[in-house]
Amino acid sequence: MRKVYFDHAATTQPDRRVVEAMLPYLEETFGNPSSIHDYGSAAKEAIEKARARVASLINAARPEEIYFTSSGAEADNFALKGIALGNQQKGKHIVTSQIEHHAVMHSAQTMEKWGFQVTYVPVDKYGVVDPADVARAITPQTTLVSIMHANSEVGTIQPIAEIARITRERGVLLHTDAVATVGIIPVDVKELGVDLLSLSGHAFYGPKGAGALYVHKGVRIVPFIDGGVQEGGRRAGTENVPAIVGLGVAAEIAKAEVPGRGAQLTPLRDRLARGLLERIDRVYLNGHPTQRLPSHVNVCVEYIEGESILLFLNMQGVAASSGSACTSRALKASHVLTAMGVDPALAQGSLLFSLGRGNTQEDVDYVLEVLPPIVERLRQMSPLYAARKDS
Amino acid sequence: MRKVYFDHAATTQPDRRVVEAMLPYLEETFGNPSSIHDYGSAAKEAIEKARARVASLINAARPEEIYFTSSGAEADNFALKGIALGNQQKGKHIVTSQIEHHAVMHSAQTMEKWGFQVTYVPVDKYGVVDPADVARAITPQTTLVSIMHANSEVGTIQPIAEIARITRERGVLLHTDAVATVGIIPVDVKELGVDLLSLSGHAFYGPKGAGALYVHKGVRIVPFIDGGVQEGGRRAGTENVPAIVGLGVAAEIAKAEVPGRGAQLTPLRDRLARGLLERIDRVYLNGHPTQRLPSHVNVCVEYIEGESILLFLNMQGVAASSGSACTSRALKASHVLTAMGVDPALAQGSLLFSLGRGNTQEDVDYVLEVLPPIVERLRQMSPLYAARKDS
Amino acid sequence: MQYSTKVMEHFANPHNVGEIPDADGVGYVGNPVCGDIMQLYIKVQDGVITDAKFKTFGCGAAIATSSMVTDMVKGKTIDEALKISNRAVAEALDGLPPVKMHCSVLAEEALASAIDDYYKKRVLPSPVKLKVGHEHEAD
Amino acid sequence: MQYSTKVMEHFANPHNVGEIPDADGVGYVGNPVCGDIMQLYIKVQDGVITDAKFKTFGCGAAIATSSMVTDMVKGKTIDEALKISNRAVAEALDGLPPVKMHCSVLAEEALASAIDDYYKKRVLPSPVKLKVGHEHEAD
Ligand SMILES: Cc1ncc(COP(=O)(O)O)c(C=O)c1O
Ligand SMILES: Cc1ncc(COP(=O)(O)O)c(C=O)c1O
Repeated sequence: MRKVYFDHAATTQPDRRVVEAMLPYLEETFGNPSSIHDYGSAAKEAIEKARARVASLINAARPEEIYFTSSGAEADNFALKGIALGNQQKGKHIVTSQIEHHAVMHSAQTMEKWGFQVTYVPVDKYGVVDPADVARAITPQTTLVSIMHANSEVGTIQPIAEIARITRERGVLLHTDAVATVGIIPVDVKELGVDLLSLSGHAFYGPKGAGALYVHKGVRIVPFIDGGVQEGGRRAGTENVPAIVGLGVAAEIAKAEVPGRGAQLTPLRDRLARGLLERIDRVYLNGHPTQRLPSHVNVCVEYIEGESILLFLNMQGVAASSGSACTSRALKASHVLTAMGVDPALAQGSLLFSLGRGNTQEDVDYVLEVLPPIVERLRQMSPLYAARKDS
Repeated sequence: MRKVYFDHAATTQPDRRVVEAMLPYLEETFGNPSSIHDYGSAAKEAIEKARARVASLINAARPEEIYFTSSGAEADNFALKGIALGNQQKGKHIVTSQIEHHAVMHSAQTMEKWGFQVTYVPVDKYGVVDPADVARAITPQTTLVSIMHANSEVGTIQPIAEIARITRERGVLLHTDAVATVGIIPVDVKELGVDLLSLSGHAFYGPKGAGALYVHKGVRIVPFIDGGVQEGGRRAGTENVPAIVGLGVAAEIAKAEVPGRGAQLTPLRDRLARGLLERIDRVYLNGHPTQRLPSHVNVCVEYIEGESILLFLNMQGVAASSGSACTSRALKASHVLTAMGVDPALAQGSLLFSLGRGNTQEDVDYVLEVLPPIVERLRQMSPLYAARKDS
Repeated sequence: MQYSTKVMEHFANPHNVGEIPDADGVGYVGNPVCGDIMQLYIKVQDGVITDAKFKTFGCGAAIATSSMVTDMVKGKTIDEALKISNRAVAEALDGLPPVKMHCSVLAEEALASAIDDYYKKRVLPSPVKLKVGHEHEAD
Repeated sequence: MQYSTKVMEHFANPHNVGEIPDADGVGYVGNPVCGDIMQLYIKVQDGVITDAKFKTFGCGAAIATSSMVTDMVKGKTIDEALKISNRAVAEALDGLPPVKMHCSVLAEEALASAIDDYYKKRVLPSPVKLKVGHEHEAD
C-alpha cells in the first residue's frame, strides 16, 4: 500500500544530515556544556555553533538573541509569561488573537488567572487579523502583543510587519509564534520588526526536543524555567545538546532550501485543493486564498466528522490531521475555525493536509482517489446527511 | 594521556543500549504522538512504554503518575510552581531547604516575588536537614514542602521518609528533587512517602532532554508549560520521543543495575577520599560520613581556588567539578557549603569528584598522583598560602 | 490513536448501520456542535428487542459504540436492555481511551432514548429517566 | 570553559609569579570570600617600572590577567602604567568570557593599588583614585 505523509504541520521527518550531526552528541561528546573541562567545552562549542546558525536563519543580529528551549510550546510560554511578568510595573495588559496556538492561548488564559488583562482580537473569515483591531486594543497598560506569523491549522499568514509598525509606534513589544513558518517560508526578524519570535525544530526537518525563542537585545524578560546559569541565566536546565545541534543543522539546511520550498509545494497544494473541490460535493476550503502557506490544505467536509475520516484515510496509508495535533484528541471543534465564523457542525468535519518536501504529485493523486469513497461511506452512516436528503 | 571522567554529577555518558533504542525514533519513527495515524500511534506507544518503565523504576503505582519534562530543572519548576499555584486557595507558604538545587531555590525565590512566603530550613555541618525544623516551619498556610533526596554537590542523603511522616500528618504535600539519586541508589516513592519527585535522564546514563515529574494520583497541580493536551493536559509541547524512549531504557537498565552500583562505587569513593586526605595537607571532606551517595567525594582544598585546580586537572585528562555544574561558571561560593557553615574562603577551594560505573581503581590512583603537584603549584602562587606560612 | 483492535473492527465494519422504517422506538441524542449524534432504531416484539439499527455522526469511538450497543440489545428484553451501562459497552469493545468514554455514555443514552420513545408511542409510563442538561443532552 | 588560547597559555605558565622582597610598591586587592585575591609587586626606577611580580588566589582568568598585567607594565612609566585599562588587559589576552571580565578589573585595581603604595611609601600625593565599596574593594 502507498504511504502518504500529509501531516507535516504536526511534525516532520528529520533530515538525514540532521540525524547524522546529532549522533556524536548522543554518546561520545556527552559532556555538560556548563562544565569547565574538555567534555564540557566540546558540548558548549557545539551549542554555540547551533545558536549562530539559528540566528542566521532568521537574520537575528546576534547569536545571544537566541535562547534554546525544549519546544515551540515552551518558547511561547517563555515569551508570554516572561514578558508579562518582567514588565508588569508598566502594566498588566496583553493583546493576542483568537486563533493562536494553544501554547499562546492557554498561557494568556493562565495569566488572566494571575490578574492580567488579555484582549483577544478577532479574525475575518479568512483567518486574518486586522492591524487596526490590534491598534485599538492597545492601552497604556499594554506591554505585549502576540500574534502568530502563520496559523498552523489553516495556513493563513498574518500581516506581522504592519502590526510591528503599530507596536513600535506605541512602545509595545511584539511577539510572533513562527513555529509554522520558520524553515518553511522566509522569516526575517528585522523585516518583520518583531521583538520576540518562537520557532521549533521538528516543524522543519529538525529534531524533537529543541525549539528557540528569539529575544531582541535589551528586551526585559524574566526566566520561565528558573535554575542555573544556562542560556545566559534565562533558561535553566542541562541543555539538550544533540537536539540543539540538530536544530542548528536544520536551520543551516533551511537557509539554503527555503527559497525553493514554496515553488515545489505550491503546485501540489493547489492540485490537491482543486481536486478535493471537484471530486467531493459540499467541501469547503478554509483560509486565505493567497496569503497562505504553500503547505496547507484545510477543508471542511459537510455532514461527517473529521476523526472518522482520518481513521479511514490511515487504513489507506494516508496520514493527515483534523487541525492542530494538540487538539486532535480533544472533543471541541477547532477554535480557529470557530473564530473564522465556520459553522460549528461543519467545523467538526475539518481535515488538514499539510504537505512537505518529500511529497509528490502521485501522493496528491492517491489521496484524491481514496478520499471520495471514504466520504461517501461515512455520509451513508450519517443522520445529518440523511436529514439533508430528506429535506 | 589517561582520561578520567569524574564529573558524573554534571552528566553521564548515555548507555549504548539507550542510544541504540533512541536511533529509530530520531528518523524513521518520527510521528507526533498526538496524531491519530500509524506514525503517531507508533510514537505514542513508545512513550507509554517508557512511562511504564520509569514508573516501575521508582515504584510508582501507575504509569499516569509520570509526567515527562525536558529536564530535572523543568520538573522542579513544575513541582514548585504547579503545586503552589494550584493550591493557593489553601495558603501561600512553602517550605524548602537552604541546600536545594538552583532549580528549586530560584523557583522558590520567583514565587516570593509572586507573593508567596518561603521558609528555607537550615542544615547541620554535614548538610542534613533536621525533620524537626521542617515540622516547626509548617504553618496552616503551608501547601508544599520540597527537600531534595540527596544533595548533588556534597552527596548527603536527607531523611525524606521521616519528613514524609510529618508532612502527611500535617496534610501538606511533599516534593523531593531526586535528580541526584534516581538511577544511582534505590528510590521508591512509596517507601519515601513523597507526593512528587523529580528525576532526570542524563543523570543516570540516559539522554539529555528528558526528565520526569512523578505526581501522586489525586494531587492538585496546574500545568507549568501551558498549551495542548500532551501528558494528560498537564505538560504541553510536542514530546521529545527519542529522548523519552532513551529515558525509559535507562530506567529499565537502572532497575537491574542499581542494586550493584553502590557496591562498585563505594570502595572507589573511599579510596579516593582517603588518598586525598593522606596526600594533601589542609584538605577537608564535605558531607555526611555515612549518609551519603556512593559516588561523591567533595573536598575543600585550603588556600587555593577550585577553578584553577580544575583547569590543571583537565590538562592532565581529569574531568571534575567545583560543585554544581550550574554554578561552576558563576562567581559565588557554593550556597550548599555556605549553608553547612564552611568558611567562605575555604569554600572557594571546593572540588567535587563524582564517580560513575565506568570508573576504576586506576582512575582513582591516577587522580591521587596528578592532584598533589597541582595543589602545590597553585599554593606557591597563592598569597594566602604565603601569609599562612609567614604566620 | 490508541483504539483497541475491537474498536477498530467495529469502526471499520460497523454492524447494524441503517434505519428501521417501521421502528417501534427511535432515539436521537447528541448534537453536531459537540461532534457526535446517534440515531438508534429498535424493533420490539413481546417485550423483546428483535432488531436494532443506527446512524451516527461522530468519531471512531462513536461509530464503534453504536455498532456494539445495537449488537448487544438484540434478543434482550427491554428491562435487560435498560441495564446495559456505558461501561458494559466500553468493556465489550475492550475499553476506550479516557477522552472517548463519553461516546459510550452517548450509546447508553441513545438506547434509553429509543426505549423511552417506545413507551411514549404506546402511551405507557416510561421507566426511563432521560438525562437532561448534559453535554450530550437527549433530544 | 571558553578561555582563549592566550588565557590558557598565561594560566598554565604564568609569567612573573613571586614576590619582590624590596618592592617599591605592593598592591593587594580582592578578598577570599569573593574568590580572588591579587598581590602585585612593582620595582620602580626613575619613574619607570623595571620589574613586577604577583601572587594570586583565584580562577584561571585571575591568574592569567595577573600574568598579563605584570608583563604589560614592565618598562612603562608610572603614568603610562596608570593608563592600562582592564579592557586593555583583557584584549591582550584575546578576550575574556563575560563572567570573567571582573578579573581584568581586579588586575587594573591591583596595579593601581601598587602604584598608590609606591607614592605613599615616598610620602608623595598619589594620583591614584582607588575604588572603594566595590565588590573587589582595594585593601
Ligand atoms: C539535584 C539536582 N536537581 C536538579 C538538577 C537539574 O536537572 P537537569 O540537569 O536535568 O536540568 C540537577 C542537575 O544536575 C541536580 O543535580
Ligand atoms: C503555531 C504553533 N505554535 C506552537 C507550536 C508548539 O510547538 P511544539 O510542537 O514544538 O511544542 C506548534 C506545534 O505544532 C505550532 O504549530
